[in-house]
This record gives sequence, C-alpha cells and structure tokens, in this order.
Amino acid sequence: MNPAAAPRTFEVRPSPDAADPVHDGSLLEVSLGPQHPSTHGVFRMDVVLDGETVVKLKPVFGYLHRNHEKIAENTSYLGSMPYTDRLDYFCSLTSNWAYALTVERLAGLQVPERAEYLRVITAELTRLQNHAAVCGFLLQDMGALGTPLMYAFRERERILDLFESLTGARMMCNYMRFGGCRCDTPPGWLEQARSVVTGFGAFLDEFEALLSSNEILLGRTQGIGILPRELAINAGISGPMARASGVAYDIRKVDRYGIYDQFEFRVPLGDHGDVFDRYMIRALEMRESLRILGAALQRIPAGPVIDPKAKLRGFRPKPGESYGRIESPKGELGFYLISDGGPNPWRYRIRPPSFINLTILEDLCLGRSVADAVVILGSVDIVLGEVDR
Amino acid sequence: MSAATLHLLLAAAMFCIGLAGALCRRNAILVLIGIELMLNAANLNFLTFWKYGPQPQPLDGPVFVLFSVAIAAAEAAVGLALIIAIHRRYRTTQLEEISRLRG
Amino acid sequence: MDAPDQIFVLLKHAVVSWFPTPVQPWISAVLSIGAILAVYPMIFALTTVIERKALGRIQNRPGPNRVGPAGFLQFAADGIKSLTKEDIVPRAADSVVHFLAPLVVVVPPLLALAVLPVGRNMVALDLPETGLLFFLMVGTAVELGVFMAGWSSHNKYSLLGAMRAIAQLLSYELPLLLSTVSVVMLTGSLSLNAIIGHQSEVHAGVLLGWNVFTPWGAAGAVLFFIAALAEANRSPFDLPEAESEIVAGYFTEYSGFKFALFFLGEYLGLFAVSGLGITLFLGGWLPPLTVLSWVPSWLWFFGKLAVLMGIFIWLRGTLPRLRMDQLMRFAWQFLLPMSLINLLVAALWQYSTPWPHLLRWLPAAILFGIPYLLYHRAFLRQHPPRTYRYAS
Amino acid sequence: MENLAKNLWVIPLLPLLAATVGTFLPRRLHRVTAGLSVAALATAAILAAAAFLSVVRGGALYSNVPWFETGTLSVRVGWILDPLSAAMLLMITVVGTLIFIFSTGYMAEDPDSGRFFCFLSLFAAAMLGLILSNSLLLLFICWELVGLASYLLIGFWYSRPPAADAARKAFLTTRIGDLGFLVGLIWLYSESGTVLFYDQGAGCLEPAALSGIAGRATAGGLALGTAISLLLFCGAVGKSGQLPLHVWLPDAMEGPTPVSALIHAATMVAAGVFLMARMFPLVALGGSAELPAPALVVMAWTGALTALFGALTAVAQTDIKRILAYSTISQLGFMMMGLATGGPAVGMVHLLTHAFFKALLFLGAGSVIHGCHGEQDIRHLGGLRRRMPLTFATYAVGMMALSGVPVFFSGFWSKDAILHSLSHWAPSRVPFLLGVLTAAVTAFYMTRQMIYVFAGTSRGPDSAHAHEGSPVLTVPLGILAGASIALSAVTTPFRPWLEHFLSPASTPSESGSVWGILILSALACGAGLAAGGILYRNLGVALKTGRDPLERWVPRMYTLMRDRFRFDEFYRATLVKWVGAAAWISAALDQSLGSVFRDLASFAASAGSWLSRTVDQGVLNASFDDGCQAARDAGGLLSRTHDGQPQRSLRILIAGVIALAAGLLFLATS
Amino acid sequence: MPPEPVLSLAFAIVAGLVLGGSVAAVSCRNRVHAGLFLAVALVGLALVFLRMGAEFLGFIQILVYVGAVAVLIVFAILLTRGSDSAHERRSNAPGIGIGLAVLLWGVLAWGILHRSPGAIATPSPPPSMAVRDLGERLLREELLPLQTVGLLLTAALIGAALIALPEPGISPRPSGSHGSAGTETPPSSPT
Amino acid sequence: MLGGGILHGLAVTAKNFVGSFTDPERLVTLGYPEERAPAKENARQFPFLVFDGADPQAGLRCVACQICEKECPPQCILIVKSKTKKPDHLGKPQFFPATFDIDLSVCMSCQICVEVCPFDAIKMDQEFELATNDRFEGLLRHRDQLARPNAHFQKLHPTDAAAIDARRAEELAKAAAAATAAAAAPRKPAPESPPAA
Repeated sequence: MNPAAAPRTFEVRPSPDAADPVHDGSLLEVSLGPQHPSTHGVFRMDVVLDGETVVKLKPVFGYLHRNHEKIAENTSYLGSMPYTDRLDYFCSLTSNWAYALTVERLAGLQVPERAEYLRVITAELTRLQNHAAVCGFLLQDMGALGTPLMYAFRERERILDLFESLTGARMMCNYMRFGGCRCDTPPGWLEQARSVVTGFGAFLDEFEALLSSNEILLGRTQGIGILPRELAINAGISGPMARASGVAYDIRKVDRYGIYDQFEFRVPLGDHGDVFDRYMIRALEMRESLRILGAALQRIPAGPVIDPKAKLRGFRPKPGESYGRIESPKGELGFYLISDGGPNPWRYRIRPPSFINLTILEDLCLGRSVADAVVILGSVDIVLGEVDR
Repeated sequence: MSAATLHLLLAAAMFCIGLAGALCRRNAILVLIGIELMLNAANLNFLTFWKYGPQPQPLDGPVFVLFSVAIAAAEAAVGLALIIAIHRRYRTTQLEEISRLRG
Repeated sequence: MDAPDQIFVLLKHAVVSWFPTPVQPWISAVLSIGAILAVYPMIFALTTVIERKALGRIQNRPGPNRVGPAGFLQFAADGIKSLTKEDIVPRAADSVVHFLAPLVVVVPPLLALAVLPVGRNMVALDLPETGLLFFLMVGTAVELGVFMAGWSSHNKYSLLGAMRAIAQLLSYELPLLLSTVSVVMLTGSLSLNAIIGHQSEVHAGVLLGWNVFTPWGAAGAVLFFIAALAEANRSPFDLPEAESEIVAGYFTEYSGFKFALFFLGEYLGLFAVSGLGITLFLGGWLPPLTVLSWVPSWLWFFGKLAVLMGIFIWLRGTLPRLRMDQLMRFAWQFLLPMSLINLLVAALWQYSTPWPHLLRWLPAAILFGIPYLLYHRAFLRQHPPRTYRYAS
Repeated sequence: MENLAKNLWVIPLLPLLAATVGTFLPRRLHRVTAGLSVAALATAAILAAAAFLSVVRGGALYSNVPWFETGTLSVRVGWILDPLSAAMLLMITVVGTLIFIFSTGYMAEDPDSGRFFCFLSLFAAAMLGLILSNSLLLLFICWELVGLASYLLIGFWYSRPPAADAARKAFLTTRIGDLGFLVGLIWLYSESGTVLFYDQGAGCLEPAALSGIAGRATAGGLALGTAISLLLFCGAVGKSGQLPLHVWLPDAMEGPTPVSALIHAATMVAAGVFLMARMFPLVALGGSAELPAPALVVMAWTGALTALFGALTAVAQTDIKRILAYSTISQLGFMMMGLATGGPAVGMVHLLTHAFFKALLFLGAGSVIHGCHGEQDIRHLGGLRRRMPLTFATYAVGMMALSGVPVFFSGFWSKDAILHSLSHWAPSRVPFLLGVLTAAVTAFYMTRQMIYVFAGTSRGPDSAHAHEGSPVLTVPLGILAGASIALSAVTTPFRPWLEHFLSPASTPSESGSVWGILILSALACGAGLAAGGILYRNLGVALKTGRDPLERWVPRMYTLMRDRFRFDEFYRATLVKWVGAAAWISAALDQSLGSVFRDLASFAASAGSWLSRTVDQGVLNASFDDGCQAARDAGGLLSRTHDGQPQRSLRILIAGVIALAAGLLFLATS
Repeated sequence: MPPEPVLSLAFAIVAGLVLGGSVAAVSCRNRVHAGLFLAVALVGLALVFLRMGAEFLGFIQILVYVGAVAVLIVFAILLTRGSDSAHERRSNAPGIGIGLAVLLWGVLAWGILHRSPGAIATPSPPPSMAVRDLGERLLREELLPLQTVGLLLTAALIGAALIALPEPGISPRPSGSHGSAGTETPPSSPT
Repeated sequence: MLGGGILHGLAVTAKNFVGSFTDPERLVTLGYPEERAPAKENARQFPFLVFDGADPQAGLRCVACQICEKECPPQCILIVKSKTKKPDHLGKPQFFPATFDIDLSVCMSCQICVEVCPFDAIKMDQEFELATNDRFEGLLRHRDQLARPNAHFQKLHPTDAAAIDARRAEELAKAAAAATAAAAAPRKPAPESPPAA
C-alpha cells in the first residue's frame, strides 16, 4: 500500500497519557496566532482552555526575528539608524531618538536647541498617534468593528502627513542623526503641526465621548487583566502599563533627557492596573502630550538642527560604553552600546519595552476567558518588530 | 388496514427501535437518545387515539402529549446534566464503567 | 382604488387564474415561494452593500464605491467571487455534515419568512392558528445547523464558536419568546394577521394602536430587538463569530459559496426576526398615521425593515462586543427578568383598561423604573466612576 | 365581632412580619431583630387577650375566604376563634412573649441571635396560624411550618454535630407521623369534600359531614371515622412525642434552652394535642360513654404508656434538660389520656397549665445553665439554692406544680381532673392506675432533680461560681411562677371555669368522687416527694461512690431507665436493620434471578452445542474441541448479558413486559 | 372532504423519515451523527403530527425536541467528548437487545392488528385542535397539573444547573504538578 | 444613567456618519488611483542616479566612489567601477560606474546613500507604483534604468535641487575662474552646464 496515501478518516485518539487533561479532551489547547486576527502581528499564544477559561498561556514569539542586534554590530553606527525605524514601526521617531541619544552619549556630541525641540515635537506626535492607534486596536480587539480604530487612524494620518513632509517617510522616518536631526522643517510645517495638534484635542473629546462611558467597554475592561503594582515593579514593566498600576515612573521626568525639564506636564497614574486604567492612562497621556506640543510649537527657536561637529561618514566614537533610554510610547526603550573605537559598535543591545511588558502576559490572563486574553494583549501594546528584533 | 392501525404500528416500531438503542448502546447519551425515541412513540400513540380513536373528551390526547413533552424536556435536561456531571467526575460516559453504585 | 396596495396580490391572482383549477394551489404556492426567494436574497444583497457603505460612512470612509454606480453592484462582484472560489473542505472534516450545515442554516429563515405578512393580504403561508409558533419553531432549527457547522469542521475555533453560538441561541431564545408572549397574551391569537389587525385601532385620530405605543409594547420591543440581535449574531452579540477571538467561529472552515450561504442565512434570519418584530410591535404593514394610508402597505413593511436595518448597522458601527459570561449574564439576569416583568406589565395593562390613560402608565413606570434603578446601582457598584491622580 | 374574626390573621402575621423583616436586617442589628420579635409577639398577646375576652363574652365565630381557584377547584381558607383556639392563643402569646423576653437575655452574647429571633418568630407565627386556622390545608401548612421552624431552631447551633443530628432526627421522626396525618387529611377531604372545619354546616367537623362519615367502614372492617382519626393521630403522635415516635423530643434539647421551653411548653408538642382536641368531634365519632370510639381507646392507652414511660425514664436522667424533656413526654401522655377519656376540655386544661409551669421549669433550667456557664449535668451542680435564690424559688413553684402538690398549684388541679376522668373510664381501669403511678413517679423525679440541683453544696467548678442572671432572665420566671399558681383559681373542680369555658357541655363531676380522687392524687404526690426526699437526703455522701442512690437500690431497673428503655437502640436494631435487610434481599433476588436466567441460557446453549457436536461428529466429522469451543462461545456470549449493568435489568424487565403483553393479549383475544 | 387514502405517499415518506432516522439514531457509530439523526426522526414525527392535523403539537414538537432536546444532546456529546474515542465501541450484546425489541414489536403488532379492530377504527368526527381550546382546557381543567409541570420544569432547570455546575475540587485544572491537587482526584478507570 | 454611555457613543457615530457627507475634514479618504495626496517635497521612495544634460551616459554624476555601496545598510547597491574615465561636469576625468545596480526589493528607502554621496549623484525618487510580476529581475534596477535627468530631480525636490545646482554652478564658475587664472592648459569645454534654476 502506498504510504503516501494517508487515510481520509480522522480520529482523535486518546493520548497514551490519559491523565493529561489536555489530551483526554476536557481541556482545549488552542494556538492563537501567529496568523490570527487579533495577535498584533506574528505573535502566537499557546492557550490551554477549560471551556473558555485560560488555564495556561504560553507566549511564543520570534516569528519576526531579524537579527537586528547582530546586524547592527556589523553595520556602521549610521547604518543602524534606519533599522531602528523598524523596531517599533509605529514609533520610529522615538526609536531613532533613543539610538541617537545613546550614540551621542558615547561620542559626546551636543544637540542644538532647535533639534532638541524638533525631537520633542516629533516624539510627542509619535506618542499621540501611537496611543490613539492602540486605543483603537484595543477596541478592535473588543469587536468594535474598527470604528474607533478608524477615527484614530484618521487623526494618525494627519500626523503621518506631518512626518512625511518633515522626514520624507510616513513610518520609517529615519530622521534623527547623531548630534541633531537630519533636516530642518519645510516651510509652513510648524503651522500645519499646530493645526493638527489643535484638531487632535477635538478628536480626543469625541473619542472619549464615544468610548469612555460606554457600558460595554467598562464591563469588558474594568477589573480585567489586573497588574499589581508589585508585579509591575518586579517584572520591570514600564510605560503606560506601569503607570496604570500606579508606578510613578516616567523617564521624561526621571531622566529629564533632552529638554523635557523645560516643559510642564503631568504623569497620570492609575490605581487599579486593569485594562481600563491602561486605556485611560493613554488617553490622559495624550492630553499631556498635547500640552507639551503646544508649548514646544510655541517656543521652538531658530538655529541649526545638527551639531556641526557630527560626522556622517567614518563615524568612529572613542572606545567606551553607554546606555541611553527614553520614554517611548510603549515604555522604557533603552540602547546599550559598547564601542571599541571601530566604525561598528562592538556590542549593541536593545531593551525593548514591548518585549519586557509582554513577559507578564500569562499572569494577567490566567483564569480569564479567551476574549479577555485578547483584550489584555491589546492593552499591553506590543509591536512585534520590537519584541522579536 | 386503517390509518389508526398504521400509526399505531409506526409508534410501536419507533418504540422498539428506541428500546433496542436503550438496550444495546454503551454510551449513556446514546441510551438517552433511545429513551427519547420511546417517549416520542408514546406521544404518537396518544395522538393516534385522539385522532382516530373513541374520544371521551376532545382534547385529552393533545393535553397529554403537551405534558409529556414538558416532562420529557425536564427529563432530558436533568439526564444530560447528570451525564455531564458523571463525565466530569469519572471521565467517562460509558455505562458499564460507571459502577460505583454497584454492590 | 387601492391598486398600488394590492398590485402584487392582483398580479398573482391574474397569473394563477390562467391555470386550470386543479393546479392552481400549486401555482399559487410556487409563485409565493418564488417571490420570497427573489425578494429577500435581493434585499440581502442590497443590505450587504448598504451596510458596508454605511459602516464606511460611520467610520469616515466612503465604503465600496468601485463596482457599478456608487459601488452598488458590489454584491454582484462578491457573489461571483464567492461562487467561483474554490470550495475547500478540510480533510478532517465530517464531509456530509459539513455540506449540510449551510443548508440547515439557510432554509429555516426562508421558511420563517413565508409566514410574515408583508402587506395587506400578502402572506405566503397563512397559519391562522399557529403562525407565531411556526416562526419560533423554524428559528430553533438554526441552532442545529450552527452546531453541525462547528462540529463538522473539526477545528477548535469552529467548535468554540459553535459552543458559544448554541449557548447564546438557547439563552436568548427565552427572552425572545417571553417578549412575544406579551403580544400573544393581549391579542389572544397566535396568528400574525390577527396581531396586526389588533394594532389597527385608531387612537387620537392619527396614531394607530401599534403595540410599541403601550408601555409593555415599548419595553417588549426593546427586549425583543435586543434578543433578536443576539439570535441573529449581530454586533454587539456577535460572539460566535468574534473574529478577534475565534477567527470566524463556526464557519471558520467554510469558503466560497458555502461561506456565502452562512452569510445569507444570517441575514435572512435577521430579516425574519426583524419582520417578526415589526409585525408584533411596530404595526406590521400598517402606516403610522391614518393620513398616510394611501402608501402601499408593503412599502410600509419594507420601509420599517429598512429603518430597523439602519439601526442595526448603526449599532454595529458603534458598540464593542460583549464577553461570553457578560452575554449570558445579560440574558439571564437582565433580559429574562425584564421580560417577565414585562409580562406582568402587560397583564396589568389589560386589566386596567377602564382606568384613565395616565394612570395606566404608572404601574409600568414603577415596574420598569425600580429594576432599572437597581440595575443602575448594581452597575455603578461594579463599575464606580474612576478618577486618576497625577504623579507629583 | 365579625371584624375580629376577619382580622384574626393579623395575630400570626405580626410575628411573621417580624421574622421577615428580621431576615433582611443585617447581622449586626440583631438587637433590633430581637426587639422587633418581642414587640410583635407582645402586640399579638394583647390582641389575643382581646380576642379571648370577646370569646368569653360572645362565643365562637369563624370566617372563611376563598384563597385561590384553579379551574373548577376552589380552595378556601378560614380563621376560627372558638374557646379552644382563644385559650391556646392567649397561652401561646403570653408564654411565648415571656420566653422571647427571656431569650433576649439568654442569647445576648450569641452573634447569630438575629437569626435565632427570626426563627423564633417564625415558630410562633406558624403555631398561631395552626391554632387559628379553620382549614385542614392551612392547618397542615402551619403544621409543617412548625416542623420546619423547630428543625431550624433545634439545629440552631448547626456547627455542632449533635445539634445537627438532633434537628434531622426531629424532622424525620415527626415526618413519619406527618405522613399519616397527610394521608388522613386527604382521606378526610375526599370523604367530606371540604377542608374547612366549620362552614355553616358544610364543614368537615360539622354534623352533616360527620354523619356522612359515621357508619361507613373501610375495606378492613374498620370504621371510616376511626381510620381517619387514627391517621390524624399519627401526626399527633409524631408532633406530641407519644410513645413510638417520642425519640426526637429529648434530643431536641440540643437547641438553645428557650427553644426547648417553647417547643415543650407552648408550641410544638402542644400542636398534636391541640390537633386531637380540634378534631375531637371526628375522633369521638360513634362512641358512647360506655363504649368509647376505638380511636379514643388507642389514644388513651398510648397516653397512659407514654406517661409512665416518660416518668420512669426521667427518673434516671442526669441532664437537667433531659429530665424535663422526659417529664414533658410523660405529661403529654397525661394530656392524651385526659383528652381521650374526659373530652377535649380535660386534656386542654392540663395542656394550658402545663404550658405555664413547664415553660417556667425550662426557663429556670435555662437560668441555671446560664448561671453555670453551660453546665447541664445535675451531678456537677448543687447548692444553687443560695447562689440563685430567685431561680430556686420559681423553680420550686414549677416543680411543685408539675408534681401536683395540692391546693395552690394549677398542675394539681388539672392532673386531678385527668385522673378523675380516668377513674370513670369504662373500658379499663389500668390507665387510671398507671396515671396514679405516674403522678407519684413525677413527684419523685422532680424531688430528685431539686435536690440534685439546689440542695447541698456545689459539686462542680461551674456551679460553685454560679450567679443569678439579669432581670431579663428572672422577671419572666416570676411571672410564669405567678401564673402557675394563679391558674389554679380557675381550674379547681369546685369552680372549673376554664373547663367550662373550653367545653361548656361537659358535665360537672360529682363532689363525692372528687374528694376521693383529690386525696388519692395528693397521696401519690406525697409518696413521690417523700420517697425522693428520703432516698436523696444524703446525696453528697451517696455521690462519692459515683452512683446514684437509686442506682444502688435497683441497679438493673435504673440502667434500663437511664438508657431510655433502649428505644433508640431498638430502632437501630430493628428498623434500620430491616431496611438494610430489605435492600440485601432485593440485591440477592436480583443476583439469583439473573443466575436463573443465566443458567437457563447456558443450558440452552449447552444443548445447542451438544446438538452441533453430534452433528459435527456424525456428519462433518469435526473434532470434539470445536464443539466445546462453540459451546464456550455461545455460553460466553450469553453470559455477557449479565455483567452487572443497568441494561441487564432493563432487558429482564422488557422480557417481562413482552411476556405480560403477550399473555394479556392472548387472554383478551381468546 | 374526501377520505384520505390510508397509505398515502406522504405517510410513507414521513414514516420512512421517522423509522430511518430512528434506526440511524440508535445504530450510528458516530455519536454526533446519532444525535443529528435523532433530530431527523423527531422532525419526521412532527410531520406525522402535522398530517394528523395537530399543527400546534407538531410545532411544539420541533420547538422542544429539535430546538432544545436534540441540541442539548449534541451539546452534551460535545461536552463529554474525549472521554473515549469519538466513535462508539461495539454495542452491548446487540443480539439480545435487537431480539427483544423485535419480539416486542411483534407482540405489539399482533395486538394492534388483532385486538378488536373495530374499537380503534371507528372513525368519530375528525377532531380539530384549536389552540384556544387547548389553552382553555389547560388553564381551566388542567391548571393544577399545569402548575405542577411548571414547578417540575423549574426544579429541573435548577437541578440541572446545580448538577452540571463543576464540583469544587475535582475540576481538571492542571495546577502545577498534575495529580497533586488533593485527595479528590478521580480514580482513573482500570484498563 | 445605565445605557447612557451607549447612547453617547451612538450620537458620536451618528455625527460622524452625517459628517462624512458634509465635512471634508471627516471624510479624509482619497480615491487613490484617480485622486492622489499632494506630493511632499521631502518624500522619498527609491534612489535614482542624476545625470546632467541630455545624455544619461555622459552626464551621469556618479563617479563610482562606492561610498554609498559601503554605507547602504541593507547593501542593495552594486557598483562596478569602470576601467576608463570620463570627464565630470568640471571637466575632471573621473571613473564612472560600469555597473550600478540597485535591488529595489532589498532597498529600504533610508536615504543614507543620498546623505553620504559627496557628488550629489544619487537622489531619492518618489515613484512607488513599481508592482511587477518578476520579483528578481523586475525590481533589479540597472544603471541606465536608474539614471534620471537633473530636471526630474528639480521637479521632485525643488529646494534641494536649487541649492545643489547653485553650488555646482559656483563650483563650475570657480573651476572656470581657476582655469582662466591658470590659462595655461587648453580649456576643456564642460558638457553643457545646466542652466541655473
């Protein structure tokens, strides 16, 4: 008989280990992802379900692994810059900044004031569009059929338009350079940015009217996926996720990198640490970002945008090491570089917030239903480019 | 052969098929299926006598069938709940394996 | 005189009368069936396009706008595509059941549509004794179809979807039934025509006595349509096919035309249950104002259907989906008690007929108001308003 | 008057409302619940007094209302206020109020006392409803509610296994009687067509219905009235702790002491006696003075045996509450005797007087237990006379009333009335003698208890530090003691006002015989007291040996009495065993029947295989082994039908059905 | 109205549906198929009811049996899946069961065919079933049974929910190491 | 009130539904092939090679210095230096790329080649509709396909181009001045210097 002609019948045979509840059929093992509508990219959750309740969850990732750190160690310092775009492809500008900051510390470069302002403006715009989109995605995961997502994207498009006219690309901006920014703003850009920022405030009002008091949303998010403060600290959670659990940790305040000490803004904190708090913290942070943006767009000085000492070609920082971190929209994004004086970093290491924030996924999901697991994943705000690197 | 006879024969056949199922199957749920068939055969009998038989009261048959249907629904619900509970406890629905109560 | 109103009826009579008497009942049936088979799938096709366009507009997109004038031939493109797509049956699937499931899902709504009076004298299958019961009966068969689809696919998502679907359908069947019971109670008949006839009395000169204008009718309509949304797997109760959780639920493993059949069945079910709601609460084919009775009755029916569809689309574009336990809790802890209360209200309404009108509303207001406040309090206790602090 | 009858339902409703409201009050408000219960019952007592007075003035009345209609069936309920219910009403509300007040002190420290008072109120409400109902159905509902409430109260400390067991025992035992009651009730309903007692001539206790029942006999030759009465008496036996079903009563002491007081004095046990009094027209049907109705004879004998049994058992108990419990059983027997021999008035008077002094005794015992921190064993008490003088004084009153100390105590007179009617009872003199003996034993064991508890010096650490309770505990005792004495004013045979009130038709007794019985009764009491006093005069010395003085005197008898005549053991050895045996027999039958079938089947198979073997050898020349194998296969196949499965039984059943159907059809067609 | 032919084609079809469905329901090796065939048989029976003019009962039949009981059964099959293979093992002494059933049918058929055919076949005026009459009957004469059945259904509902609720302690959660959950671990069935 | 949040949301979506008909700010979607977003000067897609004059071969600014090849992060550029030389716009003989291939399927549009090019020879195009059936050859651009006239660059990035052209004109002028100053060597005519924009 031809062994290739497998029989057409399919029979679930009891496993030899009959005591294993997964195999005796009382539990259901489902693989959510890597091609699943709700896993935010090629992420996979190996979920064991009792009915619909998650009794075991194993995050599986690496499907998008691109060997980023090793590539960077074999590329010039500058050549890694466009790759950082692709770490968190929603927030390329903040990734740029984190990398530029680290290299600047390594090489001791100064950044002109206008460039600092531009960095703050682009970073906060990035935060706006990221948070808006995340809230939209969260609702999408809850089955809101994309309406909030579409509203978020409508506003995000305006911000991406700004990015495109400033940096030439909507998402892969590749804008920061060691010692400043690649180019100055095109004419009329600041006015356009101001109008976008103004419009964003109105959008936020509408977005919150649509969602924040919606009973279904409250029911779906409050008390779900509670991340206790201690766990958040112990697991190294950062960003809005940590702040939703009441951890007052915002690197803009802690490190005061760039010129953030010149701006007035508050850091909202949640008390419950559940999905709703994470959502609300993001909404409140957007308001704070709008304040920063208003001030920055008002006060931005004229001047050069890049340190004239910065070399583009043949950039060889002196031997040493540095760690630079910023508050990316997803949390603490850190770069660690060791230079041996050559044109390539000797060691290049990233601390991606998405990855670290993802580690507690099982703790948040155990005992909840699949639907909650999906929503919790949505509230963690991950980008697989950053997780898998 | 009158219509009544035919219907009665049909009911008898259905009853016996259900009986065979209840007697032979090993799975508790399948036995329950056989019992449901038997119950329904009884219902058919009631209606047959209502339709073709002598009628002391015009609606006796249907009323009886209605009650029988209601009780059958309750029976099915409780029976299935029992089977599920047993399954949860002993991980089987095979009748011969559920023998804790045997002397 | 009322030619436009009765045009289809007369047309049918004319056609039937061409045939010899013995076959006339058959011809009549064939014509009715043909009409149902032609009209509702057509409405389905249009609804899909309109829904997509309306959802697009709600989301600030133009929606489909390529095929045909303003995109209105999109359904044709979709249909052709689904017809020509490869029909994939998973190897592990139980192929016979897998094949039958879409049929079992599509046929019952079609049967149910047959008993709906869409206009004066326009009902394909008039069951004076048991019309409503027939409707509810065929509705239950869908559950079996859904189960067959989910089980036969041998896919875990399908299975989860089917389990969800059955739990949901069984749970919402009850409030649906109970809210229709109030109508039956006050009408005293299961015939849909009689129910419409009961609503035709004139109040205050213009308003007709639709059931929805009574307290129990209004509440019953709300309860009915909530349950109907769930029965039809519409957002926010679309858990059985929640794509963000279980891909496409019980029809994950269907493709091509079978998938389209599920789609069709779902929409036909929605039409049927909405049509039933129109008949029970919204006066069926009756106009809202007596001065508007020159408009053909069938236009009223389909107009009301269109408005309902619009509301459903609107809801779909707005609301997130519930979770399974919330869904079940909503059915058992809110809809069911409320529909029981509604029965009580309906009974009170019936017994308080001689009372002054305002006084008749009072018990209803109390009976609905108090549970509503209790639910409100319970919700607030569960979800107290939150404030956020800022780091110093 | 009419209004009063129509609104009688308010009286049971008040405690019921208190119970309902109390249920919904949070736990920490248990004082509010207690206050509410007391207030509700006190109000009910005032209303009851008004009702009583109105009956005294105007006689009985009742009112019936339709309750619900189902199709053609209309169910009506009603309230009745006749002397019987009025007297009971007053007694229950007054005694109940006093017990409630006592409980507020007794249960003050229990965090669950809110629940306790809810149950108490429910208990009182159910009992009041039972008293007032003019309908068998309502009476039965209240009857069951009384059972439920007693179950809840006995098992109030449900976390203690004995309490939970006792509650279950009480519930199940009374249920056995209730089964008979229910059957009798249904029978009565089907015979008389109404559940109302009095309904303008149409009620089931009115002459029309009674004459319909009278003279008819059941299948066994028993008179219909007797059969129904005996079934109803089953209920009374269960509720009132008569002889075979008394076992729950002593165990019911596991509940808090006020509950015991309530159960033993006012409510639960009274229900059975009351039921018989209520149904007396039916029970006494067809009897005459010379030849009483058979049901009454049964009642009298049951009562007599119960009375003696209870008294004898009480003699050897060491638990203060158990002694009282057995004395209750004994007194209930007295009541039954009185009821059966002298008519409802005689029994009920003793019920009423007994209610007061038994409540007094139980509350006194509660006071002792409360003062001695929960110590209930009389061997560890003693010398409380000085430490708890108030309790001692009131307890002594109760004791003397119970013992039947002449002249001043109501118990004497009511017991005397019973003895008097017994002495005239035509069928037999034995119950009279038993009654006198019981009276003597009663005095004996009460003396014993008094000496144990109050005399001498304390024998335990708890009694050494005993103290008198708060006024909340002692004032009810005082009132009850007063009532026990005062009641004698209306119960003497010279001025039997209460008896007349309860049953105006009863004939006044001849004075000559009155004196004889009075003296006899006083003598019996005196003998008991004297025997007790003599036997227990040196208790402290006697107890050094660790044995009761009586035990030293009649050890075997004492052991038997201490072990309650081994009723529980008897039940355990018989009933429980029998049930087990029945189960075993049916199992064995199952097995053996199966074996028979199996044997038949395998015999048939063997026969078949023998045939096949012969054919094989002869025709096909096959081997011997093949034939055996075939036989084994066939036998195995058939024996597989008997693998201990439910379907096997089903198969046999179906085979039987087939045989039956075929037989019937054959008979019908031929 | 002309007397309907005794053995009409329609009757043959629905009877075939009933019998075929029944046979398949009790003989199918695949349990879910058995459940579905039960639904087929019950639909067939409902059609028989319809043919007899008992519209209301026919619809109720489908509503309750197909809509609820059959769905419950397949649902239960689904919930208890995995305890043993999806397909049924060989039947429990099929010969005896089938033999008994056939025997019973024979006896019954014999009885039906020979027992006073006149009494059964006397066609009284064809009864009709008005739903209103049925309701009146139920709510007047049969009110007590109706209430009782209502009570029974409520009790069954609550009971079924209680029984089917997972017992605490034996839910098969894999809590860390399996089998160390406690003393309540179900005994594994002997092989 | 319970249900108020849902009604609130319904109001918002209704507003958006109406707004998408009346308010162009809400309906921001463009019907892409017909409608296009306004071109942004900074926008970048894939690189192209700038040549001056009319002849892509002669006017190619690239001198095959291979800096971009080295700096290109995804290494999508392949340059083979010519064996011979050709004069640049200043008349200096320079190598030129015999092969200049860019694999667009690898290129990530980062613009680093543009930034590091000292000769302003490689610039970013804005063409993006590059769909092809052949993912190997179809997206591999060779030198001649990559070459675009300076006018194209001027059209895409006018600001940038003006600055570069001015600088180059300046260089040219400086070179011419130097040439006149030197005056010794015979003057080589520069290939058609582009007109200043």
